[in-house]
Amino acid sequence: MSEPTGSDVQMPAGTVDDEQLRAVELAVEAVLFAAAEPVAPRDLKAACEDLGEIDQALLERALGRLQEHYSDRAIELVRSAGGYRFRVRSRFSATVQAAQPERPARLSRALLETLAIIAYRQPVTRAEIEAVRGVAVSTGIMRTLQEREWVRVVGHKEVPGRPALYATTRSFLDDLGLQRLEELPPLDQIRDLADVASDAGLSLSSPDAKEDAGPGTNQGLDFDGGDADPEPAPPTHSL
Amino acid sequence: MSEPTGSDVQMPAGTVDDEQLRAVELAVEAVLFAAAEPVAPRDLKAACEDLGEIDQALLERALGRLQEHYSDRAIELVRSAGGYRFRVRSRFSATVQAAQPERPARLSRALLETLAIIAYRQPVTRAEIEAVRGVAVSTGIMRTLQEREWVRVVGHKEVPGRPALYATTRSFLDDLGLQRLEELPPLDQIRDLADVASDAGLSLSSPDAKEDAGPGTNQGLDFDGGDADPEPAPPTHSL
Amino acid sequence: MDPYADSSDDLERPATVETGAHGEVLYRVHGEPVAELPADLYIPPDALEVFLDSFEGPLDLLLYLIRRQNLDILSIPIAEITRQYMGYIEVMQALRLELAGEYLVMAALLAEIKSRMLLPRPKEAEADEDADPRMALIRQLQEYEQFKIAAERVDALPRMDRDVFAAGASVEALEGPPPPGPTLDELMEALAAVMHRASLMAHHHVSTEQLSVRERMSNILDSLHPERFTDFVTLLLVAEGRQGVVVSFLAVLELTKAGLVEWGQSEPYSPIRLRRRGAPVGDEGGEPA
Repeated sequence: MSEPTGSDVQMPAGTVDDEQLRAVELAVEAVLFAAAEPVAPRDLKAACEDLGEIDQALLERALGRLQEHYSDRAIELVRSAGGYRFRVRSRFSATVQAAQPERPARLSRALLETLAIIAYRQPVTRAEIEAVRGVAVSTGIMRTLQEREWVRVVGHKEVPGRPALYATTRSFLDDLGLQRLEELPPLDQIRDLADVASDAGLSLSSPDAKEDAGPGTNQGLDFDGGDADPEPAPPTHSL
Repeated sequence: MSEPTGSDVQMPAGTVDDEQLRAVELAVEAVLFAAAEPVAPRDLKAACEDLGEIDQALLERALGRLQEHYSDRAIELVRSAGGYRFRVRSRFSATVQAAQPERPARLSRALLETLAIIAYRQPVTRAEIEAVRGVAVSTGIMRTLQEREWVRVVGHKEVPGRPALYATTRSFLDDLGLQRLEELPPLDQIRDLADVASDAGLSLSSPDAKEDAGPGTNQGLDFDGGDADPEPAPPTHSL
Repeated sequence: MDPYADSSDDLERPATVETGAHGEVLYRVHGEPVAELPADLYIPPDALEVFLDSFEGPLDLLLYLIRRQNLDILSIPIAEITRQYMGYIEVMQALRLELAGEYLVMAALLAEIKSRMLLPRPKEAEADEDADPRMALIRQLQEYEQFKIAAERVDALPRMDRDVFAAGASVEALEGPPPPGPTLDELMEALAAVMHRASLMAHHHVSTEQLSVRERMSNILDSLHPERFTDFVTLLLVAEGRQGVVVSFLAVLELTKAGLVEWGQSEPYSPIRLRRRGAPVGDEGGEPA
């Protein structure tokens, strides 16, 4: 019945035997459904050890077949930072919510702002977060973020007191269905300060200064000389 | 394995419109995959409310089709006392295990906290656990606790959505070497443990845990019906 | 969505504000309710109410003041904004609301900027950005707003367990070495950690007595049937002695209080019976498989 044959892919005869492919597909399926978290490709391969030599290509074909098989179902195979997982298609979210209406609590604005600063500025110290927000960051918020495994300490800044440096985790990305930090919505641009001055009619600098607010000034004031843009993942982003 | 039938049953033409059947099948599929425990038929029906009148026969046909669809896959639709659920077929147990080769030597803290709260607060809903912990409890954890047979569903709270009520099991006590729940240390003793730890500058939870150790600070985990966090507490806390 | 509609974890809740029966906020000064707020302060009462729970700090309040007038951050009329900001602070203080120190620091900063702007600037300083005392503040405001917006966007992303749901299946007991069990120590430590986090210990005493009630609650709930009534008396096991009966009785009361059981009596003086509220968990009830 439902089984996709994989016949759409032209394989040189005998390269991969179809039975093996099918076995890998089912093994991967079992592992993905059993896992509570996304599964990394290497763990998927490990699960198929008994099925013979599994190379990347074979694994990908098996994943492709799974994706195909579930293409008209209520769930889908997706990839995020931590690897692959099955998830309920978003058009069924309301149905699922109706069946379990205990809504997760809303996140407070204080927590979200703190999280955003960590996500876009990482690695960052608590003092730096406070400098941006203009208020103290409560211990409870930092703890909740870590408890939730969205944020962790990746090191300590080599300044007096060696404050902890915070960064977001892989589960943070997984929970948002993202593969990489760059997939976060971009930060709004901040207009150049020269711009500020001339707009304010203060003529602190020459009138044409505002033109160079251009391409170079992407997102982000540059705080400690680090990149303010979302892109660079912290080096230690392992799991 | 257990029942569903249905799909092989000949239906008088036009009795059930095929599109509706298909919609019910997918809605049920979504709900079952998202649930942490078996889902009772009436809850499945409730989840399909938007799809028109769903009678028992229609539900069973949808379940039958699901069972059929998964008949050659790595998972199966099974029925137990609590209702329906998807389960990884037992012949894939070894595979599933191979994917998590380093089985953690210790239980995660999130799991232990959840288990401890269930032990002391039972019968308790997931929302209530979350209110105490201050963070979400993942479906994976609830599923794991039930798979290990430390926790089970003893009923449903009669509030909208009928959330499951969790309690600990006999084997939980067995694994701890206890006869009765009341052999667990009383809470005030645990409080002392927390106090001692914080006095000693140790942290039981996170690196900066000691900052708000202060007893007497409000907002506490309230066993008597208050909020444990900034968000509104579930409607009917008891005891 | 109203960005100010959410509550803050950080702001102190002022002791002098209460929520009335209809959800309105009542202000009190020296114990007297304040019916009207001082007139010429540019503070609509609803704005004050917003202030009470929703600003994330002085930057947030300033942004609010600026945005409320459709002003660009880049061209803040510092004197006017300062006046308004001070107005809020004064009212807060008049109402003896506890203000986070940051608000006062900002007030001082604004006052300083204002006074510096009144002074003639030395000509050579004009080339220097720092010459405009507003610059640092504007920069800070822009940066804060940038992250404030980013926070809203991050919150709007579909999130696991809120908007999207993982699809999983259960697994029966796995072969191989048994998984670790919980140890009593681990369990206690975990609980202590939660309690710690929640600062729950305030006035809480749950004795083993109550724990036995909890356990009994689970057991009774499990033994009750949603459709058939069970004779109440059969739940009280005389064999357990007086204490056992008391525990069962308390458990039933707790279950009743929690709305988990319902009572029935076919006629006066007939046996009191009870059943689990709601329909069966499974169709045939009974033990989980």
